[in-house]
Amino acid sequence: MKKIINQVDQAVSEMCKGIVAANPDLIMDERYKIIKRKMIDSNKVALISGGGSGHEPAHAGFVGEGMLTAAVCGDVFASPSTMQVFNAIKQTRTSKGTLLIIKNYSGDCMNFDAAAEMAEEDDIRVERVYVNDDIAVEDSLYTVGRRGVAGTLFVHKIAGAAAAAGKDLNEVKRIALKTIESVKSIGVALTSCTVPAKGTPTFDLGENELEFGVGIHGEPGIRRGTMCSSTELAKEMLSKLLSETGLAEGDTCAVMVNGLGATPLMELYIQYHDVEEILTKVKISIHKAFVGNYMTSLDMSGFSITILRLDDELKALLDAPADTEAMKV
Amino acid sequence: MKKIINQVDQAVSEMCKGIVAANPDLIMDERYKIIKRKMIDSNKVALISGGGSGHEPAHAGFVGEGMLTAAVCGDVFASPSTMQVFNAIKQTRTSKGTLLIIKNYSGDCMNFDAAAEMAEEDDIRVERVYVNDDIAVEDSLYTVGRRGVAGTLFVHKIAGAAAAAGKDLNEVKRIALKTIESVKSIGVALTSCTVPAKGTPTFDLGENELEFGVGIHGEPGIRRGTMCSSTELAKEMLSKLLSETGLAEGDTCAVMVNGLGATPLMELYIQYHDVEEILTKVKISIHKAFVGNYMTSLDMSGFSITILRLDDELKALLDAPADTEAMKV
Amino acid sequence: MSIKTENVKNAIDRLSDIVIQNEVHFCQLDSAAGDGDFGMSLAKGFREVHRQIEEIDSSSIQSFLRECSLIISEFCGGASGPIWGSAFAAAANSTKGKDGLELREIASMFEDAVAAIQKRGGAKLGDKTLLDALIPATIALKEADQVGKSMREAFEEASKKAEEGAEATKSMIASKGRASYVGDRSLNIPDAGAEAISIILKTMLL
Amino acid sequence: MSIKTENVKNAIDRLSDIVIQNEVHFCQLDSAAGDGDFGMSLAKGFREVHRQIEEIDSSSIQSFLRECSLIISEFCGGASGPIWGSAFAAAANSTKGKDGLELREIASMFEDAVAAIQKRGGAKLGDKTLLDALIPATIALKEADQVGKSMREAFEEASKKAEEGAEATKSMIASKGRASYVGDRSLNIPDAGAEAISIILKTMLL
Ligand SMILES: Nc1ncnc2c1ncn2[C@@H]1O[C@H](COP(=O)(O)OP(=O)(O)O)[C@@H](O)[C@H]1O
Ligand SMILES: Nc1ncnc2c1ncn2[C@@H]1O[C@H](COP(=O)(O)OP(=O)(O)O)[C@@H](O)[C@H]1O
Ligand SMILES: [Mg+2]
Ligand SMILES: [Mg+2]
Ligand SMILES: [Mg+2]
Ligand SMILES: [Mg+2]
Repeated sequence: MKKIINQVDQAVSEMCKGIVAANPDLIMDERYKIIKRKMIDSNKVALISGGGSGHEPAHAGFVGEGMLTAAVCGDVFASPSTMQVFNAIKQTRTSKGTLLIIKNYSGDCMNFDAAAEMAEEDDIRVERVYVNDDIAVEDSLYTVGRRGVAGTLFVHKIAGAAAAAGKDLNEVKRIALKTIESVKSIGVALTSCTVPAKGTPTFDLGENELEFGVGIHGEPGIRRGTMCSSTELAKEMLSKLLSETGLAEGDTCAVMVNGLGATPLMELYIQYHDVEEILTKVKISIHKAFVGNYMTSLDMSGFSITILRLDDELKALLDAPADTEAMKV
Repeated sequence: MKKIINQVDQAVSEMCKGIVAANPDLIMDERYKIIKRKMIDSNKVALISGGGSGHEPAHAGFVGEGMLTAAVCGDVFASPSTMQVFNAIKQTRTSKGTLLIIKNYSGDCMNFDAAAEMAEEDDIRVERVYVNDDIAVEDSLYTVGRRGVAGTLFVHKIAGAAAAAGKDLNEVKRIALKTIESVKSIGVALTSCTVPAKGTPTFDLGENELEFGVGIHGEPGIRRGTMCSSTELAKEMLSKLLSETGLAEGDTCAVMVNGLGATPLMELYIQYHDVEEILTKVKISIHKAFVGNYMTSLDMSGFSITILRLDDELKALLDAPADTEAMKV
Repeated sequence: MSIKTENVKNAIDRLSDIVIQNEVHFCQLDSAAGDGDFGMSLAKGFREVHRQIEEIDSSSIQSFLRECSLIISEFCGGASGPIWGSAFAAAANSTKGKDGLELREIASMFEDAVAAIQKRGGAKLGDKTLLDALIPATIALKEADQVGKSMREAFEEASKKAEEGAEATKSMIASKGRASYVGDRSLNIPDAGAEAISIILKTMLL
Repeated sequence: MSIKTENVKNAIDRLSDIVIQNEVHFCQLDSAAGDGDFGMSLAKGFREVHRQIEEIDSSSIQSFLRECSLIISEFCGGASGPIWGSAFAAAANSTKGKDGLELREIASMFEDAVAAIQKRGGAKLGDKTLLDALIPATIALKEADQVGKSMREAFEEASKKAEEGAEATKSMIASKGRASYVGDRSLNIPDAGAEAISIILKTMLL
């Protein structure tokens, strides 16, 4: 393992300090690893997200004007604790209540749920939404449901715009839920990531292999395939995404081609070029595109495609201004 | 080699198409691989930069409001041709003339110079500046001088703000030169990059080695070292940078911690945390920090640190608004 | 035989030791189908319990367990924080107003902990979680009390049932937690949490 | 013996072939101390010359060479575009108004090309560039003319000098181009551009 770090067990905390040092609009609660806005508008719904670290810029990079109020940072790939989340809720309390945006993993759900219950005992109004955009994992009665991946950023952006517009908690929650229903993602890995505490890759991929449907924590995907061209990947991934989002000729969407951490921007733009050509061919119009590293998996090489079906309401909120370290609109 | 591409010889052109497809404010001249602003203000100095591809987001990602007017894209790590640059100058001609921002490599210098001479024959006023911020290579009478690396972004930003403010060509050039004099960089690689046309890494580094003073094209650095902590790297690199910039207690600077392509943001923020601690200790104040991928070297893992010494003039121009794909201020 | 606060405190300290000593082993158990952090997540919390054990308010069993639950909720990572934290919180509640616990009360303390875990995580028997060891163990405690067995005999029985329960998770497909994402691939691999329950109970008896 | 447009055209076509055939070899030469793209950069331009050769305006030697220089400037990558492009542009200028070239005129055409390369890139003899082969070759042509040698003899002499010049670059440290960044490490390795000049001249004579 070759990483630019100091002690492994200090990596997350030093990273958090680096983020706030680089961004004068943010402050950090060191004990609970909460990164939050310096100025919190007490008349707007507070939006809190977070999860395991290793997905940078998610989520701390999206704290700021028009997006999150705070992000709670767990250890690498591990949910933040109930106490961390509970304190984030308390520290960012506003008169309009708090919405928790949770990626659907059992650890995250349990910790955010427990924190919400504690906050309610303290008379803080808390609502929760669970993002489950990853279509790689089949939804079924027997599982905890689909994982939350890069589509979470669209929920941050759109719910963030709704909160910034002064909407009340129920309304912000309704809009967040609508975004969640409209967003689907799928990812592919060319290499594994290496968790610092472990020091060796989580899985092995041959020089000619890829893992299709991979998660953002190095979870195995749905199948191991052989390397193929960017165009072939775009085709396979989009065909799944289009059928899941139900997008058809004449519809409008937003697209995110998201790098998983070690993928050069050159390759992401080549992939986006393929995505754009295919969508143009089937006459689905792209209202806005995001190409870059948004929800990464440490040093994993690969990418995910996220498609967000848009109506006029979501479109307007997606276009509303945002000013954060990793997304400025 | 595992890359998300189609044919190797189409990679640059598909990437360029992807960039303009993702950004509605840009258009592309496909023949000459020029990426330029859709709306060019004919009363402002035109700023053109460019160079080999493989450094994304540089340079096309910095075309837009408050920064470049156009970027000319060469093949991977190869200067664009004279004709490409000449046509970029012609296509973005304004009443105030054109400034070429050139990274100091012989190929780039010769092509941009030749293009400038051709443009002057066509009565277009063209001035040139050469960025040479990389302190790894010793400056001497016997070499072509130091290389241009990530510091180039500060020249784009600051000269771009001067041009946007309506200053004339001489003034924009003066400001660009002042920025070049004030900016120094140094990089370190943890892995080599792999040039698509070659398909294998340019150099080999052992599991415990790093290359100190590496260039952005996989050129060897000044010494091969053993892996060490983020803090140790920050110390060594900053001591060189501070003596070269002549920064001392009470001075102000801007800092860029730039990923070389495959380095996770987590590690860049950890490094920035170290940089910030050291500068704070020696009482040099950081006016603005940039942490992310700005001037990459394909899929190389590693980073560079850039320090820009600031006076009031540069500070104001650095803070002026910019709205490009890869830098928004 | 009645268990006093001091006994509870000793038991929890012993439990903490076992968790800390098994950190690497528990991680390995979680690697096969989960994400390999279970040992670390659990140890992080119990290391803190161990460190603070002398400062924890032990004026009553309830307050002692309640403070343990807060430490676990703060320091345990991942799913383990809320699972073990809510179990300890429920256990604390269960001992309200008692300054000693008979086997009957210990059995219902376990029942309350199981109910809290189920409420928190929504898992049931057969979902391939630690409940597949903890529920049989709890039932064993209760039955042992009903037939008048000793505390020691009751826990021997519980340990045996936990071991069988953990073993049985091998033939289950995980439907909760990270292991649920790998589908069939979790077959033939025991659940890390269930194995941990079994190991903890067995080691406590030594 | 006077060289006509048709001969120039044939020579350039042959030159293009040689460059294309040596693409990989020239890249390898550039790998040792440079960035390994020299063969590709050069071949990209000359492949285009070869492709367009029948469409190029060959009404005069000047116009033919001028159009070649434009193609080279557009399609050759890296440093090679401006170096070879300016050489061809100067060569074109040198033949202005001439419909045939004697050895004397060919020698001064080479001199003009050398001057243009020096003006463009600022390199001089000993800087470990293609000039270290091209300048001795040019001097050889001039001297051959002065002593009344034949065209063939003159180019044989030039080829020999180019080979010696290329060989001599091994003991130089590069101070221009990418190879200059590696400092001492360029020692014992010949310059790719100089080697290319030597190979081209030698092969043309076959
Ligand atoms: N919903 C749940 N209910 C009960 N136990 C669970 C649940 N989800 C996971 N577990 C238990 O937690 C263990 C994993 O814990 P840990 O590795 O800390 O969590 P994570 O899945 O967040 O990495 C599993 O082996 C299982 O026994
Ligand atoms: N300033 C210069 N003057 C003359 N020739 C040069 C100069 N710089 C480089 N060269 C020649 O060009 C060759 C390299 O060409 P090429 O690989 O295309 O350029 P780059 O350095 O841009 O990769 C060198 O081997 C050398 O002979
Ligand atoms: Mg985990
Ligand atoms: Mg080159
Ligand atoms: Mg786990
Ligand atoms: Mg070269």
